[in-house]
Amino acid sequence: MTEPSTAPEAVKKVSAPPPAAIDHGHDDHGHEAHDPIHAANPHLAHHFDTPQQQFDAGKLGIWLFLLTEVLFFAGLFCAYTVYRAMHPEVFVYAHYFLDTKLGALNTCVLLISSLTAAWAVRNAQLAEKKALMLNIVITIACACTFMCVKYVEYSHKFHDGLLPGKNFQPKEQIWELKSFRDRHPEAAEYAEKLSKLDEKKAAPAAPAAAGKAEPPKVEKLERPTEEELEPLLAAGLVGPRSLDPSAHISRPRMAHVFFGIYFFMTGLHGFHVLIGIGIWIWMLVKASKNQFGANYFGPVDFTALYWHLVDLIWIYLFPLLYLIH
Amino acid sequence: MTLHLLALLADPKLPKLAPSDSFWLPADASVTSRNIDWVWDFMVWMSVLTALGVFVAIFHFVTKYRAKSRAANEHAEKSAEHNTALEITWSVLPLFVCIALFVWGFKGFVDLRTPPKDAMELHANGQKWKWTFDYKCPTGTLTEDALHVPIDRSVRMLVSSVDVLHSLYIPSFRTKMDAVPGRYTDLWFQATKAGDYPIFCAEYCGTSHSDMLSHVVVHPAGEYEKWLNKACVDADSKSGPERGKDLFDRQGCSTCHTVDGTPKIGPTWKGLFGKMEMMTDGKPYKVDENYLRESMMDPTAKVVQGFAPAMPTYKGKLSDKDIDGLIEYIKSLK
Amino acid sequence: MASPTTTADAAIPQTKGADDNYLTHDKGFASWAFTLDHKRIGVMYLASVLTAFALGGVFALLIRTELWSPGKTIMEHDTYNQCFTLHGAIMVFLVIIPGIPAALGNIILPLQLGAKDVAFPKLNLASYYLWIIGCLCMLGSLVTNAADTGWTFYAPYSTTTQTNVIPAAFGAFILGFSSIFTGLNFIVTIHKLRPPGMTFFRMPLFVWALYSTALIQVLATPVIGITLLMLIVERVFGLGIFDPGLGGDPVLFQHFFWFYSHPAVYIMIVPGFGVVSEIIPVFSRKRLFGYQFIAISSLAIAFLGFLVWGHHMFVSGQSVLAGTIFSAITFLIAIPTAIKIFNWVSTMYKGRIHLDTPMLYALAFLWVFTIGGLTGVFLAVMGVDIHLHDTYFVVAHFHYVMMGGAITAFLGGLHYWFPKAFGKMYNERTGQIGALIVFVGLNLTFFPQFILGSRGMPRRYYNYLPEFQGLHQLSTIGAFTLGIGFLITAISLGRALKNGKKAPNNPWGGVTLEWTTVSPPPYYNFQTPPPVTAGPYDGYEDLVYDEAIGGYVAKKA
Amino acid sequence: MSDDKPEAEKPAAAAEAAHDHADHDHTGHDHDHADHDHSHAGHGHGAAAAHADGHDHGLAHTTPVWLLFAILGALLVLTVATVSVTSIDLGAQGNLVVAMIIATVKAALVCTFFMHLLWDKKFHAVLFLTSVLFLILFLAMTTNDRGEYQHLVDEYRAQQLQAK
Repeated sequence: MTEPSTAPEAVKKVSAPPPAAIDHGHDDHGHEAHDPIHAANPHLAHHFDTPQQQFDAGKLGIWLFLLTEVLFFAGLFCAYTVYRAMHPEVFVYAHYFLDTKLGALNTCVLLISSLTAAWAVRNAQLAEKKALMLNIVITIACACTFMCVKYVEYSHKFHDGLLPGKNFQPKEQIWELKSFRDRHPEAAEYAEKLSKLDEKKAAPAAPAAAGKAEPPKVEKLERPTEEELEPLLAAGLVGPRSLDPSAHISRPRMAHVFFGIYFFMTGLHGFHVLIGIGIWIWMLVKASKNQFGANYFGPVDFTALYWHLVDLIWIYLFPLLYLIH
Repeated sequence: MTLHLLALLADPKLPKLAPSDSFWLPADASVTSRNIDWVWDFMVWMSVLTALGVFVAIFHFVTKYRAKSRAANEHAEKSAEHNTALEITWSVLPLFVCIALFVWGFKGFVDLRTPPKDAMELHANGQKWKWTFDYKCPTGTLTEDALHVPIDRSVRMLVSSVDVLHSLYIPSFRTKMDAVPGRYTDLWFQATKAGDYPIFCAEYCGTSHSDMLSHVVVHPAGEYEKWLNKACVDADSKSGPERGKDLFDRQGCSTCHTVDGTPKIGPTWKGLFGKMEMMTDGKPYKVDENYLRESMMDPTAKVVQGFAPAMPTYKGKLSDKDIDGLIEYIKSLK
Repeated sequence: MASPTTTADAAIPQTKGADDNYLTHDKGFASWAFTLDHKRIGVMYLASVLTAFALGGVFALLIRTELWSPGKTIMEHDTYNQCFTLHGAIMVFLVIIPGIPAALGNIILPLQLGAKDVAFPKLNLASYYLWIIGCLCMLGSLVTNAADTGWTFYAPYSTTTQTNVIPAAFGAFILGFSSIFTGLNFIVTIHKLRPPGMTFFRMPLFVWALYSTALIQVLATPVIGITLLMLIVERVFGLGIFDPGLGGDPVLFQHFFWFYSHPAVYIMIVPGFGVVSEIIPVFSRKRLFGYQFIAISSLAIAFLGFLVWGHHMFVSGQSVLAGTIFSAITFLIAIPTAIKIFNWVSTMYKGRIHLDTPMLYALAFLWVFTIGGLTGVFLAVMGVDIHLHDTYFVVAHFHYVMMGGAITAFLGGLHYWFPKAFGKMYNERTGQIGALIVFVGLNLTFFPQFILGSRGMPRRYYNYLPEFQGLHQLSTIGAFTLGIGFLITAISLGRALKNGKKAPNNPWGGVTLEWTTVSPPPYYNFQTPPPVTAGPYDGYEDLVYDEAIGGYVAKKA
Repeated sequence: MSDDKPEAEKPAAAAEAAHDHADHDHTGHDHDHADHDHSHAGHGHGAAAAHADGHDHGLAHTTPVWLLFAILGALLVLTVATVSVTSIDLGAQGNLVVAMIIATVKAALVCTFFMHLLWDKKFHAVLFLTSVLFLILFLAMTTNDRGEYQHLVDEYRAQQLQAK
């Protein structure tokens, strides 16, 4: 209320849940008489009595917010768990399309940014302006790197037709992937063979092709027995619920669900990273104005907590999505 | 629409609630209600007593302790803030009642969910907005839009749906089960009284949810088999357009299509054959045997413009003879 | 409890001028639109929620009118389906959930805590605007091709219907965040902004109730957020998680939905408990019986509320095992709820009862909630629920609880705090008449529905068997009675706003902190936090009624 | 009780006491404080005193830089570990379990040190664990139920395939 110059703070946040919006409810309307504590602490909002009270309130607030974030992701984790439990073969199938190296790279990038975020909090507490700004810049740089890697991954997936849900139309079949061929050469060969059968079967099934009223003769593909499917079973590509002679047998029936979950989880996470970048930039501006010190570093602390949560979620997403065995 | 409703009101098949002995519950016609009805009665009386107790206390306190006026500045009489005995009583008593109710409810539930081993099996299928029931005939499957069951015989219904959620609800049997697309659910009952009882759809399923009615006919001893034989023979004896007309009613085609020229959820069948129709993909297509066959097997392949792709597939539900019959029937509707 | 000491006149704040209060402190549109003052935000919420309530009410009347006769009365199938969907969605997401917490709570909570504001005023304003955005999304669905899924958005109907489900679902998603932020704000406010001396067990029960509610809001609402988002994505991209046509599982959607929506019924009713717990002692001039129990049981109910979601799914294809667990825990909730009712009734014993409008609403609440609660037990008994599920019995039950419980409590609270919030007295007579008509209308509307339901009338029916007509007509008459009751109440309060008598600081003789400041409160509520030395319902004897000002003042020593 | 009351001219002390109350109420168990009057005041002030001369810098604990780097090191090592363990076959669920254990250790490190939970109010840790608890509750009940009725889905599919 005593610093009309700090423009960003005066902005009324309407959307998004950035932690900094929680940090301190400054009241720009305040006209009441000043007491010494408020006079000495320009960042102390009128309805708090001490910086400690304000900081504690903000901290509790951000922790509550993190709690909502965990539960926000709960739905996706739940969908993941259910489908992984019921259709493990889908996950085995899909993970061949994911690049573990890029995933691991992103994990490291996020971990490093977590370090700099935590360090930035220390800098803010100790009023080390230069170090603080440097750490924030590194954090933002890491976040951008993360997003760039994500962009590369996504564009590959789009290119390969690995789209979520009903748009899932992979250009490459599993047996064409080197990662799969190397590990399960026999299964790859067998899957390829089956898929040829698939095509044969699919061709006459198109009703437009048949000219007469009598039913188009569909050559019924015998369901392969379990022994015949041995190589696919061994490779984990066939699960108890994946058999469907009418569909492409070389690809588990529910493969599209995985990519739905994959894009949803990583997309939502990426969205959080983007929000995080925005808040970090805001923190950078505040830091450049030398606003932080022992009595006022809440915003940096809360942003860092949010950032760590984003990291935490990735810590789980990485093995769940990229490291399927 | 008005016409349709009038037709519905005049429909002799509109189920009637059988007269009931109970004020609250519909007529009871099944052994499965044995664990339900008396618990219901118990709860009604328990609730009436509890509610009366609370209401009398409120009324009594309000009249007895009513303040004269604010200006009189009366103070509340001294009274205990706690009364351990009282509090324990009113905590423990409901606890016991609740435990009892849970146990009884659980018994009823398990009873309703556990069909006897020797139960005969019937399939019920929900689709917007019609129930169909499958019976096994020597010649194949007979699909009817009413449920026929023998008296005093356990029947297990395997319920499913081809489009959205429905719920098979037979009030007189005190049972209900959602029809979930993509899976089975099941329920069972054993009818105890011959008669005709309504079936409702209890899970909201769209436009004509409230018209998704059917009825269950409980046949007296020995009658069920006779009915089934006759129905099988009747259905199978028909062929050509006659068979198609029959299926039009039984298979639920009539919920979306008309034969009088008015469009409903889907195009009318009148004059359909041989017409050029504009499809949603922007291409015209002539309605011929192939198109009709495809529409029954893979309904979303070509959808006529102006209609939603709402039709379920009839793959596996119609025999070749059935399909031919339907096509003949459509051809006959000039 | 500590020895009763007067708190009523402990800290009448000094104000700049005699007339300076939060309503007059600043003027102009911007001073409201950008206000960070909790009371103004509360007032804006109040106005918005009441408007939404009127809209939802119109839909209710349309539905009831349509049901006057079987078949078409005034509208077509599809219109009817859209009407009940919007009625449900508006009433749940726009009215009842934000009703008591965001509207009344925002105005009263900081006052009851002797605080200057909520912990995060900006977030508070943000959550109000989120409400507005959510509301606009819902209206967007309404004016285009309104969703016809029912407020529950069950898949796969919601993923396949041709109506505009996405704006409605997105609206509910946004409203979820509004609710989360309100809850978060309240928890921090209650933890960090209590005045010296106010321990948790000296907090008024309204605060306790809001605290429990806020915990649910924070813990459960994110799940509905992600569920609705998944639904939207499912519709757009055909994800295949819920839609069986794509390999998904519709029962999974119900798990997701009820994980939030069952706790959400406690978001709706627990604040009502809080309001009633405030009104009954004040109008009985007597300390609340079993204060600690009521306080703790709010928390207990909030927690247990998370463990029972599956009781909405006894016939949906859920496994017997899950059904059994959920049913057992459901009964556990019944007990603290029953005890609360006994405690409220006992509070009146040997009290000195004043039957002003708020108390009439509180008594109506006791009546209606007793019926609503008891019929809830019917639905918890699994075997019986199979018969009753998705019938009018369920409709009647939750209207008794939501409409009869939450809305009655809301109106009671509104009348109770109206003098404090707006500094005006309403006409007691019209207030009482409104309360009575609402009470009669409520029972007339919803009691016949119990009978309809138990006789087998399924819910969400546009058409029905002619046998059911009599009870439906009774219900429709009740609905219009209810409408008249609300109209009278609205006129009564509207007139009071315009030319009501000036309200005294403490018209009812309350001893919680909001009554220690002036009516309407000054901009910053309290100059210094008023110290608290006694329980929240101690000290009625230390107040005397002063006829000259029409309110209570501290007894002269 | 009266000595607990702060003087009006010392708002800071008042607030300190007030919020210490708040925290105390909560981190302790509420029902322990049925007779809260006296024990409270004592605790409140005690905590306030500890706060002032503790190891905190300003409003909260400051984490030493070496510790931050040590944690990062541990996290990176664990990342390498979790990637390399994937190539070893540990049975159907073995790999998943190991991966989840490693992820949880990593998460715990981040929470404890990077997120300051070690030095922070215990209530925040309780809150966070609560969210995880509810997540698990949600997952467990839903997945369990899904598994229970899976056979009905399989039965239906088998029948559908037969019909084709």
